[in-house]
Amino acid sequence: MSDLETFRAEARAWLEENCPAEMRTPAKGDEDVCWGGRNFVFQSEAQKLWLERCVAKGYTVPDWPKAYGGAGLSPQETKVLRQEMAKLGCRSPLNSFGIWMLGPALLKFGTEEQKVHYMGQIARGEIRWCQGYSEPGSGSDLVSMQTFGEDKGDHWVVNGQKIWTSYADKADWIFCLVRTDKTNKYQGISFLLFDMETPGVTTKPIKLISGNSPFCETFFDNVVVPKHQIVGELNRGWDVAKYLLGHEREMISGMGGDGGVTSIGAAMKAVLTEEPVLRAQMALFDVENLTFRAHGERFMDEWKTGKAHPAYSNLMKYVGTELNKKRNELVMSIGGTQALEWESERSNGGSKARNWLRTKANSIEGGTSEVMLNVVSKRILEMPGA
Amino acid sequence: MSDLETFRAEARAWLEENCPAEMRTPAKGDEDVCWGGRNFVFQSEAQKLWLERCVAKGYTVPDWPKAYGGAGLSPQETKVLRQEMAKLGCRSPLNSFGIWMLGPALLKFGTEEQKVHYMGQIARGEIRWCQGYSEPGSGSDLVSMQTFGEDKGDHWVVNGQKIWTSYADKADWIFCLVRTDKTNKYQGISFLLFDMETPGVTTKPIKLISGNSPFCETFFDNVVVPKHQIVGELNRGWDVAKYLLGHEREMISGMGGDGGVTSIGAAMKAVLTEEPVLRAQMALFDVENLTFRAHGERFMDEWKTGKAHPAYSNLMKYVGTELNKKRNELVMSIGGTQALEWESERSNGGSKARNWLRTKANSIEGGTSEVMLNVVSKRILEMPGA
Amino acid sequence: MAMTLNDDQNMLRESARDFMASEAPVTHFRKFRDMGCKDGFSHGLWKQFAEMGFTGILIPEAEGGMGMGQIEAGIVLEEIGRNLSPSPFLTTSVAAVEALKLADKAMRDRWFPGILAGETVIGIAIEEGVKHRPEKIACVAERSGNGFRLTGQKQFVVQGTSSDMLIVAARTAGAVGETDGLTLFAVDKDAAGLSMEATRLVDSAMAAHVKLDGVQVNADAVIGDVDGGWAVLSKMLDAGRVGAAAEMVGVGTGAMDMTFDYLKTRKQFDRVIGEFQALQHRAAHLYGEMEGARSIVLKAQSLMDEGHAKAELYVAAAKAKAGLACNLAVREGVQMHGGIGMTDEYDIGLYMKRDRGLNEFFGDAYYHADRVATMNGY
Amino acid sequence: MAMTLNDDQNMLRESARDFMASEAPVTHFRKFRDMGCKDGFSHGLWKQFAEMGFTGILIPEAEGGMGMGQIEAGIVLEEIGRNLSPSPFLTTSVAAVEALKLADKAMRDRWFPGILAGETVIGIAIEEGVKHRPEKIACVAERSGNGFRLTGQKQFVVQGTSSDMLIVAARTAGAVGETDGLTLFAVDKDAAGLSMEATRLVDSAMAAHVKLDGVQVNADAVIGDVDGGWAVLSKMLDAGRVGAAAEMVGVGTGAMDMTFDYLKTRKQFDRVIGEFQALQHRAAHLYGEMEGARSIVLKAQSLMDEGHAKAELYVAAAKAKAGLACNLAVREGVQMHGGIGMTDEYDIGLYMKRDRGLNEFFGDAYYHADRVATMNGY
Repeated sequence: MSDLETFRAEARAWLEENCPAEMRTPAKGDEDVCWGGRNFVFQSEAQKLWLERCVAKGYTVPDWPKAYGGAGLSPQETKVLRQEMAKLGCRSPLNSFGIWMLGPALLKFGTEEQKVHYMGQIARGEIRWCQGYSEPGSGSDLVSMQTFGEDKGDHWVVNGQKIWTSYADKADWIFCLVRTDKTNKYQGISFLLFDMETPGVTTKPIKLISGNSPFCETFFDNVVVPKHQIVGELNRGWDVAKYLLGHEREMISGMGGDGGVTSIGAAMKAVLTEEPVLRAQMALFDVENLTFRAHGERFMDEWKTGKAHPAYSNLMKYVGTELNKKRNELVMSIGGTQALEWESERSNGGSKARNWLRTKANSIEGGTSEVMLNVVSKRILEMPGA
Repeated sequence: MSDLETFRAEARAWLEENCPAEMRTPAKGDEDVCWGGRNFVFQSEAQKLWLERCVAKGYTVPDWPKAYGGAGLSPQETKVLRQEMAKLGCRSPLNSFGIWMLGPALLKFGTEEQKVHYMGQIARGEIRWCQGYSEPGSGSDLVSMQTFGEDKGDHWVVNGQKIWTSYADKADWIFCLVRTDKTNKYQGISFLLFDMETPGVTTKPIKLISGNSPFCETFFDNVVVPKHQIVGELNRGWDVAKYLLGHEREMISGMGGDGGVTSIGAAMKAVLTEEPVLRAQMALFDVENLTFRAHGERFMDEWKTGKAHPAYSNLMKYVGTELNKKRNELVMSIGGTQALEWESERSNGGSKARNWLRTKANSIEGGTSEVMLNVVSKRILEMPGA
Repeated sequence: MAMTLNDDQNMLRESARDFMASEAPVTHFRKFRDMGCKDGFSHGLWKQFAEMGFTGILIPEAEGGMGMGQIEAGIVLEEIGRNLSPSPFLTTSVAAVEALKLADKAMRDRWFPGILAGETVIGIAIEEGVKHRPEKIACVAERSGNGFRLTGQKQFVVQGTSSDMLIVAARTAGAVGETDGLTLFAVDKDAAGLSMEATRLVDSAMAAHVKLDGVQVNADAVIGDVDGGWAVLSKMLDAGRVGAAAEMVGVGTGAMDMTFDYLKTRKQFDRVIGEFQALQHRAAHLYGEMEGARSIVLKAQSLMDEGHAKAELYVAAAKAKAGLACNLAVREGVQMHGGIGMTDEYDIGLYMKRDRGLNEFFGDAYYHADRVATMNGY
Repeated sequence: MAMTLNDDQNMLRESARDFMASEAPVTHFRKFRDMGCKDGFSHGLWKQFAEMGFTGILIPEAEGGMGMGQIEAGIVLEEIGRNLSPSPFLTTSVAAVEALKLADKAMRDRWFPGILAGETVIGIAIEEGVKHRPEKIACVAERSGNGFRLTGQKQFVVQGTSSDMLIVAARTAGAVGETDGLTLFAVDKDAAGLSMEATRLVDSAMAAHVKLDGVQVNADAVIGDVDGGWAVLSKMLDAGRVGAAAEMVGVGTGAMDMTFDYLKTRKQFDRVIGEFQALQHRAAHLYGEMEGARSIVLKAQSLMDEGHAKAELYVAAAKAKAGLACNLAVREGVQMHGGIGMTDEYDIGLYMKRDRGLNEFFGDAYYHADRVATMNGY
């Protein structure tokens, strides 16, 4: 047996012994997701137990080094662990922007002390993070941000406003882009970390067209941030942010579909048989969907071997998010009048309609389709002009 | 009976008496079209007779004033005449860029002498005209043209090159944009008329992807043009050209379809029944085609009553030409392998394929789709920017 | 007919535009939405509609209405669409009135006065599945006593629970899939055996799921002829379709205008975003689509008003085109607004929701494109 | 399998790229077109293909070929597409070879040597109508003597009159529309009763209309099993389809690269037109479409090479997607080139013509999208 197969057997055995039965059922909705953090209320004893056991084993962040709370697994081992978890239907023990975004940035840009401290907290699910990038006046044009940190010797005093801060009202800490030099547009931004309980921080949820409020406006009124709470160099926060945006883009482009190649048409055969023109749209969509899956596979293989253009993830983000919007338009069309329902139990609280509306943000958040096309055109195709 | 109905009866009677039977059958191809001019060879006695009778009656240009060779009909009468000609299947007695383009420009910008002379020649089919606008370096950007007419007192000496001159190799005279002032981009162009037999004028046909050569490159080498052969004021030729381009655009936008609302689908039912996705494309095309017909009708009604925006013809040109390209893509798809044939009698000399390729020029000639969208955006929607 | 509005029609447009903008703008819609109104519209506004003469716009003058046609109804609907004004106008004053115009005098006398007064609301109970397929009606009406006994279910009855009467299509003969054998009935909301469950839709309109559990109606409840309901149904549906298309012209134009205004003010990268050529071209293309939709809708309305044989074809094309164009307008609208377009606070998202409801109403663009193909002979 | 080319495949690409660019670039195509060549390709070039080993790329090593798979054949086809190199490669070395690999040894020994030597050309005689519909084959093969008598007609037999042998699909049993009962035959070009009429296509390829007027063939002319020809046919068609898709990736990429170069040099309004954002966005979108097409084609090829159960689904999707993307590339190419794009002198129009032929070959994008739907269960 190869080392990897040995690992597979061990992982399988560990999961079977340690993952509570209740945690092997599909999550019913957002409320079943474990986000951790100071104020998180576990939905069940099983949810708590599952998190604790994974934390002890390093399995909340299996590919992070052991020193920072991970299990130190190789990429191959991590993939095997995920496969075994999927086979058993294990829920994710912990969801977190700390895991997905801040962690990778700290690993690349953080000091050893920061890694041990913050990544450890993330791995243990102790601190829930949010991200402070966009501002009302700077959406696509991120570097035009105005939130300013005034240098006061051993600390900054931050004033300004962020928008589109995911779950800011539930987060414990924020990683935040703050202007620390007004004279330099790009190299005048720093990447700061601070506690959302710091005096002067307030949040206000934004209600979306889907009826949900996953985002907030976040206000900073003379917020004191000690100088050691910076990641990377002073005024070079844009490097950290760009690195993170790449990660975010990959995450979002992964949404361009159902995570697989299964057609939604088969389940809707009864409707489609009677609607030949709609069926044709679905058929053409399936061609695009199969294409995007193959494209994603090829991109990942090229990315891993260093053959992909650095800006290629922008293309995938564009294609994937536009496809996902199209998919949801079709889901609504095929769902017909039932998909219009907004609150009924029959419609699972309007889940089709709300998901459809939610997908409209895909091509805006993490860089609009327009910005993606600009980047592809300039950086990959090398089209002339500013 | 109203005056118009009286006119209808008279016109009908005249047509029945004067239009030869042979001229009431559909034209089989380009060779059946009467273009007139010095070198035109009539295909038949009937073709010649039909032209002569129409010339005598003023019916080659029924809505032009009698003084300039027309019949002086009102717009309503002209419409009625066209309807009656269509009912009897009468061919057009005379096709000519003189009728469609130069005539209207002369009517608006010409001197009385020019009107009598040139419009009369056009009406009688004596002179065949071509248009010299585009140059190799100035396609969409017409005003960047370089062809220059040097002032020599009572004449200009013209040097330069035109491209896309329709049937220049068959035309007797040209109406031509020539730079007469190098210091003023827009107000330094004049609208000149001259004989293609003038020493120094040479033409070279351009072979198109359709295999046909309706256009030429036209070269001017010290061509002498007397000063009285200018239309409009010196250096204000751009006004004349713009006026003409509007006419051309309307003509071309009229091509966006079959001149009617008949679906091409019915004749192709056998194929479409077996090809559900292709049938769906055809169905969606028919929706667009019916829409464009209604749109054109509304535009004409608003144009006539002065309610249409002056730049609206640019929108119609864009929509109509894009639609016509789509139509021909569908014709090719439905025609399948037979439509691919290029020379065979079975395929009427590859007429489907050649027509399809020809339509690709629709969205380029007379202003590209891109330029049309620029104009709509700037002038109708009043979007900001240069 | 000329494809331009005449003076009377332009006057009507002015007055409808002023009325909706002042009495039922988007803030009015928000108010009723946010209070969770069980009707989804204001009865007070419906009364005001009546005062303006709108509720009886299609009712013959001899019966107290304005005796106008689809063009005029469409003028009102476009302003409704532009302002997202919530009302029973489309179902009651357009679809139901067109059906009732084919009913006998007693029936008309029973319902027209309430409609004219803005007191009556009528629901259209046609749909039985999630997609529009009127020939597939399975709801049964058996002969029983002096009349009929109706058994079956209906869905997507807009404003159903607010209605005083439902127009119910049921099968008195023939098999599912046949157009012969259908009959339309006027069923009182209080009829025994009739039950409704209201459900809120994505655009905050209320729709009812209806159960007909042996509902007894008299013979005089029949609208039109027994077994010959398809003729009435077709007329009613086409009026509803071209009306929905007109409302979508309003929704799409409203969304488009709002978006163009935004393009002219929002700055990014130190430029007003309307300066970016890629957005300019998309804007110009969208404008062309909406203008096309406006044209085909006007054409379909005028052919219906003329009673032209091709009206059905053009109505199908108009519903399809208006649906496609309006859908493009709201999608481009949300995308071009960027992040704020996703917020409930901005109006553009409300247009997207309304578009979805209207697109589905009486057959979506794909359904009608299919009908165009069939009517065109393939 | 990883979705990247391995070192051997990259080497093959290099050599195919160099070979086509130097031996069969667009000027080569023009030369044979302009001379009105009755074959539509150069026999000399076909010999050179053989010297490179290309003609036997799919023939097993044991039988003298390179024993490679669809990925490798596709690498050659992409370069053929990029250079519009005219050759019988797709029909003979890809489609026909895949069919012959399922034939008995005698048949393989009869034809493989000539293919390997670049001396033999094989035509595929499947189509009977203007659209691809292989299950509708009506051409009849009756038992007769020691073999069969073939009667019927075939269309769109590419390089038919230049072929030494035609692979003819005919019905030995079953009714039109059934997949059972078909049989594939190797019919010699000189067979009595076989007549062909050559016709030039829009892309200057030659295709034949074939008449089979009681053509007698022996029992050993059968490729695969009698009545079981669908299996051979499917394999042959899928190889031809994924091959055409690979060639379209080449055609589309060639057209796209040429267009992007043009955008970077052509000036209008005092600016290089590639600076205009509207064109930039369309260029970036096109690039994404072509990259997607490249990916699905590679996926389909590797599934075919693995003998994966889903290969048929992916081949259909790949033919459809490559067709849509390549078609977009040539349409955008001609439009962005403006007037000169319409001239015979510039190459972009040649790409548009070639795209049209390849799109139609063995089923267009709409046909294959329909098959994707069917295979996906609706």
